[in-house]
Amino acid sequence: MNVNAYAPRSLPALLLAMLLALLPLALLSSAAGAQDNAALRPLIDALGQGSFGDTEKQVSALAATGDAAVVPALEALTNGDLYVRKADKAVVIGKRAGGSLALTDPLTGEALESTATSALDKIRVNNRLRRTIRAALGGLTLRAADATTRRQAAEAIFKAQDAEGIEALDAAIEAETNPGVAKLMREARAAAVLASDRPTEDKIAAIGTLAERGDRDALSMITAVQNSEASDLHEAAGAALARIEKLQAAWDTARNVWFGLSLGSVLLLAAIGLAITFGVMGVINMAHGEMVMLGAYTTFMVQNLFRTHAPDLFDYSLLVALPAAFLVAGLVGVGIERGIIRFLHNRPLETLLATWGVSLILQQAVRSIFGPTNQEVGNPAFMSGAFEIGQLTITYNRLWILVFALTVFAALLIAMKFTRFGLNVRAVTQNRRMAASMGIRTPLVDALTFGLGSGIAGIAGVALSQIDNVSPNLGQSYIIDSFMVVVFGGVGNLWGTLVAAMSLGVANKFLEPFAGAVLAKILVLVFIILFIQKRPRGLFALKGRAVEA
Amino acid sequence: MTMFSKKFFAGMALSGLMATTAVTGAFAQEETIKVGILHSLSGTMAISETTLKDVMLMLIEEQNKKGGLLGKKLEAVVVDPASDWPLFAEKARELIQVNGVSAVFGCWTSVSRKSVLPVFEELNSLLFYPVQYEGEESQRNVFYTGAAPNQQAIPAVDYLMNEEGVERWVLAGTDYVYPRTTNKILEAYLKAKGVAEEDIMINYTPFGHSDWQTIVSDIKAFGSAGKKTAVVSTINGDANVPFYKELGNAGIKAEDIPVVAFSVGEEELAGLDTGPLVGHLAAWNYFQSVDTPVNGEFIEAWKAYIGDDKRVTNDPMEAHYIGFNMWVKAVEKAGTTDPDAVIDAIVGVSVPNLTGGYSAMMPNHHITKPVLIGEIQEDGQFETVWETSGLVVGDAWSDYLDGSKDLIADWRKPLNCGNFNTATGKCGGSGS
Amino acid sequence: MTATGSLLYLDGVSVSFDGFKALNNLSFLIGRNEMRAIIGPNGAGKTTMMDVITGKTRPDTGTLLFGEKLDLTRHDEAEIAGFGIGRKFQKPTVFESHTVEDNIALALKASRGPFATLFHRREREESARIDALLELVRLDSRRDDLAGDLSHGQKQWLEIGMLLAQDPQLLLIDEPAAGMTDAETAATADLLRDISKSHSVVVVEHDMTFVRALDVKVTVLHEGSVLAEGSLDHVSSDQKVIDVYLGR
Amino acid sequence: MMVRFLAGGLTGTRLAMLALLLAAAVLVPVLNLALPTDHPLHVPTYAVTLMGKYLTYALLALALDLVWGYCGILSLGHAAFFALGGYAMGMYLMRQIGTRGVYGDPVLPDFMVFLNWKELPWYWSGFDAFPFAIVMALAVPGLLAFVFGWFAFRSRVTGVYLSIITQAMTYALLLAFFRNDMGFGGNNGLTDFKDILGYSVQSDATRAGLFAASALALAASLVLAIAITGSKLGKVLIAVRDAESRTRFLGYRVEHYKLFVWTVSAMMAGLAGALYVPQVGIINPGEFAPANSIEAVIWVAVGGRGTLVGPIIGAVLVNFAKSWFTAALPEIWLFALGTLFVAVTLFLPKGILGLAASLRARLPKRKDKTSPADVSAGAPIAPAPALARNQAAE
Repeated sequence: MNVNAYAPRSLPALLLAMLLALLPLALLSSAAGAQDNAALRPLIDALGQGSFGDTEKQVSALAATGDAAVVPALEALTNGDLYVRKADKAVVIGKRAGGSLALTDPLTGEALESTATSALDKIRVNNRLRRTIRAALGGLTLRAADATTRRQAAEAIFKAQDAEGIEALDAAIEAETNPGVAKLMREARAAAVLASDRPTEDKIAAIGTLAERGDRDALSMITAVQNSEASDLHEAAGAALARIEKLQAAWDTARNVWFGLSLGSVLLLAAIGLAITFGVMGVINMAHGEMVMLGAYTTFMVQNLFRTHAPDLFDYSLLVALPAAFLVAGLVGVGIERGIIRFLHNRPLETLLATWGVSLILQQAVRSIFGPTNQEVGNPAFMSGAFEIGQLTITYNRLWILVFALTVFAALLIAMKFTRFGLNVRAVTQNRRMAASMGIRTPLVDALTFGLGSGIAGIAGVALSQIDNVSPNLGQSYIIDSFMVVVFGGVGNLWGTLVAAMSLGVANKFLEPFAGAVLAKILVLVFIILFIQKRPRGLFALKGRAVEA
Repeated sequence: MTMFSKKFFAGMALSGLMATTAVTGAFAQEETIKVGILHSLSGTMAISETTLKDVMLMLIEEQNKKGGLLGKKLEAVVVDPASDWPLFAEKARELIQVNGVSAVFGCWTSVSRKSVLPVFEELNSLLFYPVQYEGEESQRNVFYTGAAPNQQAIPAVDYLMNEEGVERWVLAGTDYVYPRTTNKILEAYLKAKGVAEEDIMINYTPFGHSDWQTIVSDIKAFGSAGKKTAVVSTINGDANVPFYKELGNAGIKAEDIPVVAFSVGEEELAGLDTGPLVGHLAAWNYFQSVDTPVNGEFIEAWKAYIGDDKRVTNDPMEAHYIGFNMWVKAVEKAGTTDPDAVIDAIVGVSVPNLTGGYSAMMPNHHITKPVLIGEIQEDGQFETVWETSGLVVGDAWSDYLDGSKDLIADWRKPLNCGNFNTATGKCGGSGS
Repeated sequence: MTATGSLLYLDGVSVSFDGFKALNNLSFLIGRNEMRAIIGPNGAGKTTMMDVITGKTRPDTGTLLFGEKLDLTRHDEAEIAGFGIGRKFQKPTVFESHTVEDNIALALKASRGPFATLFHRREREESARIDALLELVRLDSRRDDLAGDLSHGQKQWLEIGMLLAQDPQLLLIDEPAAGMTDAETAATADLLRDISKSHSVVVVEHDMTFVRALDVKVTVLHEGSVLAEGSLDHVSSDQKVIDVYLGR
Repeated sequence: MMVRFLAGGLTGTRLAMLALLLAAAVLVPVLNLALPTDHPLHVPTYAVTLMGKYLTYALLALALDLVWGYCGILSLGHAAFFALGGYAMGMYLMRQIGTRGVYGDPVLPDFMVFLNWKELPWYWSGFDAFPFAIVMALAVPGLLAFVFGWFAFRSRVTGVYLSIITQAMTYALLLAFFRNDMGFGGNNGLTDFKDILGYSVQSDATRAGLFAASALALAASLVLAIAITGSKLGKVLIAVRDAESRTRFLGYRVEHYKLFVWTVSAMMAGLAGALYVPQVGIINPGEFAPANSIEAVIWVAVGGRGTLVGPIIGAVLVNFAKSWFTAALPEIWLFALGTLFVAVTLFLPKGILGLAASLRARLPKRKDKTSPADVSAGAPIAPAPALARNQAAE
């Protein structure tokens, strides 16, 4: 890729090279028994002095000892938990506990007296330092007992792509028992071989190993070979590139499908409540977005209660937030129906006007109560982070939202199809007078149906609070998309809403890489307009005489 | 109501109704100096601007405690332009013509400023604009107390390049004029520094963009090309939360691909769990975490005023703090609130900023400021990791853009020009 | 069966909605100046048949000719109306916020283009024709009232008046007697018999007294096809008809 | 010709509105320009501009009433036509800036200089001529409406489906105009105008002139709307609104009628936009926001749908309320506005004019019969059954 590809490109890489060179020695010394803490202590204490550059040198020096005893100190440093005690300039690890810090000794791990924050100076880190530490930890932990640590170490070395590390890796591979980690180490070794001056056949083998890996890192490493002057490698590199690119194309498609489904699930969640209030009841419910917003704010309130009263149970806050949001939004919905909508039967267009007014009032109410700024809604642990399937990174929050959206959909479908209430709703919406004369209490059914739609919008708000702003404007950003989805799917058809949300999501995500985010959205809108020409009653239109009667 | 009834004429209900507004304004009999506050309290921008309205009310209240200005009390006139750009112009006109304010503190977005500019020019009043912006402007009636690109963007890039060894750049922004211009300047700057075309990726997204999956994945791909990569984000307000959430969840750590943002401050972070974002950066002229006595007082006063211990302070608030004090000082210097006199008096006025130094109003109506780079911390604050050694003078016209590198602004006599062309020696831009 | 001599000719017409066959190989013909009554139980396909003839619904298969030559399946409602087929709905449909007079005026045979109507000026003969029609449907006393204020029966009559105003060759009339008093029903039957002297008329009706009063050939529809055809006495003695319809 | 058309539709309310508009067109500029500022009858320039703006909104509302009130087409995208007209005028005004822009480029607007554009895009040519710009302000919205309507009405997209695709249209345009690559100034739009027809847009005389032009344009459009709705075509439109398929079975090509009134209405909205821009001094993509179209619908509903005069009153009143609330109750004005909308829906189902009509109906009748013309003018027609049907869930 560039001419420097063979030289260590940055300071961290250089340091890593140094460390790896020292590794055998370090292993030797640790085998001989832990170095005396007294020897390490000055090195640790020196971390507290000087600029970022000085700290960086100290980290290198610590790493150079190769003693695993320094690992806790380095980890604390990278997490911002390392402090200097003002009184004696000693470096300690501090964990926040109430107003003060619980201190431990960085080398021995024994607990020290806890101290007020004012008596301590935090040792500052920046990204560059964090990288140095990570590389250092990688070198120190390649033979660690814990497989996960070794895996991380191998990843760090892979990214560093350094020729000097080959011997250390060879030794580590020899000793490695976990096949997954061993594979990673071999890949790290292959990456290093490419950057070394080893013979051509070794490099061709390395290219093979990397092609096997087939991800973007491998792609960029092999591209660098392809662009280099080593013409004897070009053939192998070319073949490997072709292979990886083919693989990448397949993964790109998979990625777009996943992104699309994920976007679709958000659209589905946003729209599904509207599919009831608008689709089934025919209320042009402009306050729908505000119901979503109420759900999100309920989540915020519930989380606040958890934070103050039961911080340990924070991960369960969403479980409490779901019914709470359903109730809050649902009750507000029932209130709106009883207070306003019920006077507007047979005047559906005027519900637009009234609900628009309601939406203004709700927005301002939330703004007046909670303030106009974003509120923090936390992700519980199970919704944080990501995992990988092959080269597809799937974030947990998106996955859970997809699962959640489908669950809500299924539950709603069952409720409408197989329960007494669902039957009543369908009866009332199809023929109000007939239903009333058969003893169905239509006002109650109306109120409950609107409440159900609103409540579902509320629980959608719980989910959306995990990925978007929780602000008074939250609802406004979903209302148009929601109407598009319901109308595109065919008003009054729940399956239509599902298919519409998913297909619009996927279409958007397939267009985005080519057209960009803005144009993709415009194209999807134009598509909806054209599609409605073809099917003037949406995707899943009812056919037959009854429709236009 | 006598005046009112005199003004009311039958058949002209329209004008009659209008006159009520005019009259209510004229009724405040007490001799005060009026200060207009033109920040959106509803609509999309309320999220950022409401705080600025509150900080202005606090500053005015404090000034009144100190005895007001020129022996008179200050009176705040608050209106809500509702994030509606033409309404900004209407409300500005109302503040000046109907309420008779002496100066207006307001606007956030570039478009709102552009919308009111002609009004301030026509009615010859004063606007203090407190937000970082794209530059390429210097108007006689406007004082730019936020950062110009050279007070924010360029130092940030320098930092990443020199301190973090970044070689590959993603310039991601919302598609409007501030990101466009900033990215243009940065692109020219980076190229001048020898960065190759293929090492710069520019991406624009619509306002309020909430689905960042594709872009985050693209950034990840761009960053895996083997060179140290950073994202320079000019993503606007609302879109930031979902962007950072996606970034955090996708496992992009600051050590791998740092993101430096110019529109993300303490307020924006307040809506986020910053745990996964530690180490990402922002460039501003002020952080709440700056440890100076004057900042401590300011934060304390703010929390007391707003009655909420969790509220944060941010850069545009400091800009209003500076701007308001400059105006007060200039009025005292001129002995009148007359706009022309204040415009003449304010250049060269220097007031303490909150970071421990002094900021001065320059002849181009921009101010001097220090530039700070901060890393996001676990607690939603920034920790300064780098700062300029001295103050940086706000540059109205960028040195890195073709159209404006020859332009300077100087509102002192005899130049008295916002776009003086040093190449042609004429006032009036780069044209003939 | 050939189309020769017929005004309306249906052959093998089928329509289905989501698998339900509303019309199933329906064939019959109407001669010029013939009046025909069509009866059949609910769901027999009566209204769908009208929809097909007037272009609202396209048949899946089958031939549909008007005046021996014109293929109606290729045209839409407005064109078909222009050829001379008028339709009265089951539920009386008039322009409720227009006056009775305007209702007739809008239906009058005239150029139907937007620009023609924009610059339209009422001629004397039009006024005369409106007067005549209002008299015919006995609404001349209410000409300035809103159509929405008329009684159910009056709306039926107004709609028939609008049909006549179009001067069609064929009138399709869906349940004209519904909601009428006995006297009104009888008067309606008289009116229709009168009309049929110069027009072809297809009447769909449930009310057997009314059908008997019309005294014309009857076609019985069942499940989308013709079950029986002939005089009322003839069909009402048909065992099939008794089974599906009359007997119940 | 006109007189004949108007004869039926010129009711008292309408005559009063026309008279008021004509009087305002003359009086307001006079009271603004000729009287000294301290004169009790002096109308401040601030009020002139504000009223001028309201009148352009009123024109938009009138345009919307023509399609919604008389033809049952609920457009949730009418602001798009308004904005397009505004952009056409904005482009003219941009071209008039000449070398007075900050970069002093004689041809290119500032935003193009700053995006390094080297020459004017082709679609900007011609806009330096005022007549061309005015024609475009009518033709572009008209053409868009024609094309959009041609497809939508032919495909018989009705009711809420039509409403939502009009919303999709304006939303797509919003996103498109946000893009800086479009060459319309992106989010900032077009601003910093200097001259119109050689007169400074900031001078009092120009502002008064623009006010008069808005009042006259509104009056002329009202006359046109009265003529259209009073003609036989207008009756067909109401027929379409109330019973679309009945109209079709009478042989009317419903789609042609809809297309006609839809296009006329879009052009009216375009004209409103063109008058709006020089008075507010900026046009930007925010005008395409779906919320703006919804607000316009609300003006019509507040004033009284299907009455022509009602929407004018509604637009002025709601916007006056907004102007007043945002200054008097800046923190909580949305409560007031929201409550107003809810209250109007619940208590004034036929809008302000409907209220007036029902009050009048309670008074002893002057004549034996209300003339039909009075009916169409004073009392808005009962909620259109055809629409209700289309809207309801099927």
